[in-house]
Amino acid sequence: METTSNFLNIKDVSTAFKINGKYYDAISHVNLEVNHDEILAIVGESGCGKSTLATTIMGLHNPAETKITGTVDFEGTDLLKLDEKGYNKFRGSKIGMIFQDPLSALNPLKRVEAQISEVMDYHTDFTAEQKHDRVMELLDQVGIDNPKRTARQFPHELSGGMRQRVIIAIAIACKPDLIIADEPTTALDVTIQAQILDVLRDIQKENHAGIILITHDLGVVAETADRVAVMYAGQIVEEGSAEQIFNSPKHPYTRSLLRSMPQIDKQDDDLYVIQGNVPSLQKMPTTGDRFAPRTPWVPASEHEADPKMHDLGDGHEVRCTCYKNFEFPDQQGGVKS
Amino acid sequence: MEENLNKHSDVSAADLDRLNKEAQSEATPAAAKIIWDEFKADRPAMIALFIVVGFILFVMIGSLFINTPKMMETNIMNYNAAPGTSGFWLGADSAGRSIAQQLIVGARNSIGIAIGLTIISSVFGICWGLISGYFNGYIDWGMQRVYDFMMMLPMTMMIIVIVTIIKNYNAVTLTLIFSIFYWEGTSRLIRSRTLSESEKDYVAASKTSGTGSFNIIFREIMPNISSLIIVDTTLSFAENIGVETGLSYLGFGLPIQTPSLGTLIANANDPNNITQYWWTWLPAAALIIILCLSISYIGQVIRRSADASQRQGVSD
Amino acid sequence: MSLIEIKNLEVHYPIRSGFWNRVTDSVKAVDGISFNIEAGETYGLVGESGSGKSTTGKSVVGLEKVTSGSIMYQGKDITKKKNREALDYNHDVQMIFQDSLSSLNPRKRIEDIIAEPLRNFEHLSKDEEKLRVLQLLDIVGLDADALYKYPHQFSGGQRQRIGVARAVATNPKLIIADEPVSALDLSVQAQVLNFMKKIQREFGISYLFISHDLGVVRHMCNNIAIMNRGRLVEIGTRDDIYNHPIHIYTKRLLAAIPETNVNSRAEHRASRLAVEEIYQKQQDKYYDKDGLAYPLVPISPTHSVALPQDVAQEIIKQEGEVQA
Amino acid sequence: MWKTVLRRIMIMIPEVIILSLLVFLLAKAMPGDPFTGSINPKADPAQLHHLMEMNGLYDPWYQQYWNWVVHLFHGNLGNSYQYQEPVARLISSRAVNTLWLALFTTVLTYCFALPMGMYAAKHEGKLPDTIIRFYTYITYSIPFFVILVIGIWIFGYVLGWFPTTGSISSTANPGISSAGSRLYHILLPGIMGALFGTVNVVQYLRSEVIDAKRSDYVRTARSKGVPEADVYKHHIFRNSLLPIAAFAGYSITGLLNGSIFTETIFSYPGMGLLFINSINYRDYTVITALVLIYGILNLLGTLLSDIILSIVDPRIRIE
Repeated sequence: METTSNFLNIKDVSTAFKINGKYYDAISHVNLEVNHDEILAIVGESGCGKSTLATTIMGLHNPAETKITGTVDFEGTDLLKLDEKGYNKFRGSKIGMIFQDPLSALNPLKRVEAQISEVMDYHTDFTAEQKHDRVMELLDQVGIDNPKRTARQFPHELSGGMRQRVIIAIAIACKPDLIIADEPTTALDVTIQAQILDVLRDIQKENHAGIILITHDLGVVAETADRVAVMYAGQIVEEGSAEQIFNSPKHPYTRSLLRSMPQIDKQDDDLYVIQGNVPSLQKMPTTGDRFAPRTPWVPASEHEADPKMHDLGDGHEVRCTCYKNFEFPDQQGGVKS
Repeated sequence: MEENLNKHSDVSAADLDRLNKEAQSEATPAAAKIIWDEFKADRPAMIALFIVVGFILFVMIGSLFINTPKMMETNIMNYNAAPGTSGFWLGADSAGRSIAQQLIVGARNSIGIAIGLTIISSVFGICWGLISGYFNGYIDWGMQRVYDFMMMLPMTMMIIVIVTIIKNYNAVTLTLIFSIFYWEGTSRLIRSRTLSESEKDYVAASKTSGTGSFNIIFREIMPNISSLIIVDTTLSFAENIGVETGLSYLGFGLPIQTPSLGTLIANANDPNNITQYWWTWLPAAALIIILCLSISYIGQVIRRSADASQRQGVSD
Repeated sequence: MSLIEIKNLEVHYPIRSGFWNRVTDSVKAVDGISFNIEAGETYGLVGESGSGKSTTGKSVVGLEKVTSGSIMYQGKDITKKKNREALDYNHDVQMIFQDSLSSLNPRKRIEDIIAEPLRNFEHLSKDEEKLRVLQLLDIVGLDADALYKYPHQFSGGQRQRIGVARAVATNPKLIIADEPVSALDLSVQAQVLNFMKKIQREFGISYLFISHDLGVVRHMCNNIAIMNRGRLVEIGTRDDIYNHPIHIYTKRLLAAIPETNVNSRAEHRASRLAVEEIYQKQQDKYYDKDGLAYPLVPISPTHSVALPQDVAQEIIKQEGEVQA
Repeated sequence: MWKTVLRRIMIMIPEVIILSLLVFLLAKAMPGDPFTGSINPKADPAQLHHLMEMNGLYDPWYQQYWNWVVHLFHGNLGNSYQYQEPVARLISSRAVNTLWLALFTTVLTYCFALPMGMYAAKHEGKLPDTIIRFYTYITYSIPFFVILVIGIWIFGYVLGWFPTTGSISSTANPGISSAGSRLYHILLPGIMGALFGTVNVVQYLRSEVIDAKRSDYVRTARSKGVPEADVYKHHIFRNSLLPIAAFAGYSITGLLNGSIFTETIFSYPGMGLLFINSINYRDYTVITALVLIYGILNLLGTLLSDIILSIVDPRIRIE
């Protein structure tokens, strides 16, 4: 990983949505780096802001209803300062995006070939013939058996897995440096999910691209990601390599999440339940540790007033000091490690 | 079985009252209150509501004091009397009959028929749509064929032909004749919503809870499309005023001796009336416009508040 | 005698075409499956989308018109509506749905939602009924103030618990749980699963647990059936299925579950690709000429697999050799 | 696709049969008999009786119906006693006028509606959208015939910009000036009809475009780097306009219904006015023929819409 250079630097990015005339932060002060040749997974539960981060990088928010601050430095350009026209030079060519629902993400009235070659219409000066060849090449690359036939079909004629492959083909058509995959396998069966993740990994190797993989599925993260950022309530609470996050998780939220998964060796025990609920956007606390209300047995003195990320070495970072003495309560309500 | 439940729950009969009170203090307002709040917040909507309700009351009560046969007597002396002359503050028509009085009685007749038509056709259309949408299969197939056939019939022509055939008809039979042809729009709307509601799991849950089809249709599904029903009924009320007045205008609505807003506007068919004696028809036209705009506006406000309460639902 | 016995169940959806709207073909959503659910157990039904697992669940609870076959409960075939009514079948067999928002009527208060089965099957006084609803809310960990609220005022996990409360209201013997947690976040999923287990312990309820998530199924179920294109490919105990899978489809499903063990991801991937290769190559061995699974044959008292007897034995032998 | 169309046509057949039966029975129920007024009123009752018998009017009703249908298939719709000419010829001369008016109205409707609907949706919530929505609210609420009466009063009588009766000026010479005169006569009713008819198209198109704007495939297009103008052109408008094409067929019903009012108010000699006149003169061979024709036209309209829809939408086209 030392040889790679990072090309995407997200610094202090906050995105606020307008609700009844007031702005509320959906993500606040996010710092992230993405390198060539790596898969960075952003993991968190629904409402934690992980998808908002993706759409912020892509500039897909309606400017009338959102307020974005910070910088997104992509290969020397601050994307957030670009106008619509400038942004379009990056979208589709240098940054590709893969969406969650493969059916609705494709135009139902256009053939597959037209939808893939549309990217090239705006970012290359290929002739019609070159575009056609590239479409065939792409469909083959994403593992479609009969590219000729598929290219002529409409989205509704394809299965869910096939559609997602087409979306990936669109995203990688111009060999982007960065691919943002927003829950790419959530709508798919496990066997298809495995295949799609394989395709993603192969593409990343082939194109030396960096991938931001957004998901709620810890299994997918563990199998695919090089580095992991855990998000809770709009903030990154822990960041590190996959090994660091899964083998020695530090933040109480990361540890709670891993603990609430069904375990093979404890199948007759109750599962661990995180108390309380994720605060809604309007009720988000502005100071203090946002996860603190859900670990009420931890004394307030353990938390920071304004939790910062702490470097634990080797790129492993964790928010707030409360991780140091964190222990889970046992069945009787006492505390054990 | 009860002991079984009691054993596993900390709630006992003693707690019932206290918990019930706690729950009541947390209760949420009903949909009717949300709609009323919307009206209170919207001044034009209040004005529209006031116009419609006030006007209906006015013509209903006012017409009681008017002797219709006497009013409809021809009096050549007052031929097209101008407004303000001979005690006709809205003038008189070519037969010397008071326009103001005809307006009141005519409006009552037109509104009465529109209300009757709205009630009959909406109730029929709603039931048809609910039943057709809920029972897919042969029942729906058969009902759809009937619907298709009704849609093919040229409505206005059919009504005119039937009115011509039936020798003696009055406001009630006329309303029934109209009703035969004006339930389709409602039924189509209700059916498509019922179809999508029937797909939802709460209907399946009701089935497995042992609730019968009749109750599922009218007590589970219908409340969920109630805002659609209210909006559609309001808007079809405005439309139905146009149905009766339109046919009366052509001369195939209410009998000649029964004034209607439509027959008054028909005075405009005479090239002399339309320009010189504008008071014979223009007030009736203006009345219809104001009435329809107001009712339609009320419908829009209800739709907006229904949307708002639904939006509230998903924002959680 | 088992609590419920499903025998040769078939659910076909007719495809109508032509002018007369005649049945010209049919989709075989469920194509002849048999299994039994014992009292007090959680029976897992696993399959991918379109495998017919939900249709099976709906047939068992009486929501689906069954084409042929039988579902025996208390000695009666409840695929017939008459028998369901005579038994008050849904008093004993209830359902939990996947989408908690859509399964609760948005226009009804929680009290009326939970009381619906009570009103239809048990005729209680107003106070008795209210007390029962409060107790049920208590059992699924909700406060009394939920009584007069509407479904949209709750979070997904809370709504799913309300669904559980409604399902257990009549103290049923069997609950069909159709993907009860697949729409929920991890931490909320744990909560709902815990409540389901707790209720089972206390009331002795059986579950037919339908899911595509093999991790959750392993946590919840004693016996498991794997479904593929309307047919069962393998049934057995949790140990049979997870530790000694025979059918290639089962193996493929198991191999595809992502593992949280980061250290062995390379090996896991390699073994998955190996299974995938066998799956692609040996289609004709594991499936009949129409691409469908064979009938189940028992290979141990608890374990059956959808293969011809000789093929099954051969595979077991091969596995033994590899392990030795 | 042809299978679908064929199937639709097959379903139409029983509908047409029931319609013809219904029309026939209505005609039978109408007061008077077909010879009242067509022959000398002082004619001998015995002679009338003989005439009725000759024409099979004492046959059982199904026999009469069968004869009527056979005549229909030979294009024989009977004679109009009021105009003393074959109904088929009478109607076809009037149908031309109705057709021109309907065509003109339809073209104008789409000319008004498409830009309005797309513009309102694109600038959703802004001032032009509010104005367009206010306009649709007005035209939606007020009954059509009231708008027509007000229109003819202001533009026909008070301002005198347009003719108030007829389809062509009596002084117009054949050729260019006759065509001009025809256009001049349909201008006001056409514009009024179009202003009224746009409502449905505008509302439908507006909500389609707004839905499309928020759809996932449009987000995909944006993430491809497609410029906003092209996103609208290639994705949003294209996808929203296709279902609109199917509206053309359905709008036939509305146009035909409206033609009765338009033609009466503007004294425009088309099928609608002919119908009202025939009703007033109890000219029932004409009436039955017109009801039948309008019914079949309605049916063809729905068929047309279905066909258009199945052509433009691949989800229906490929079964």
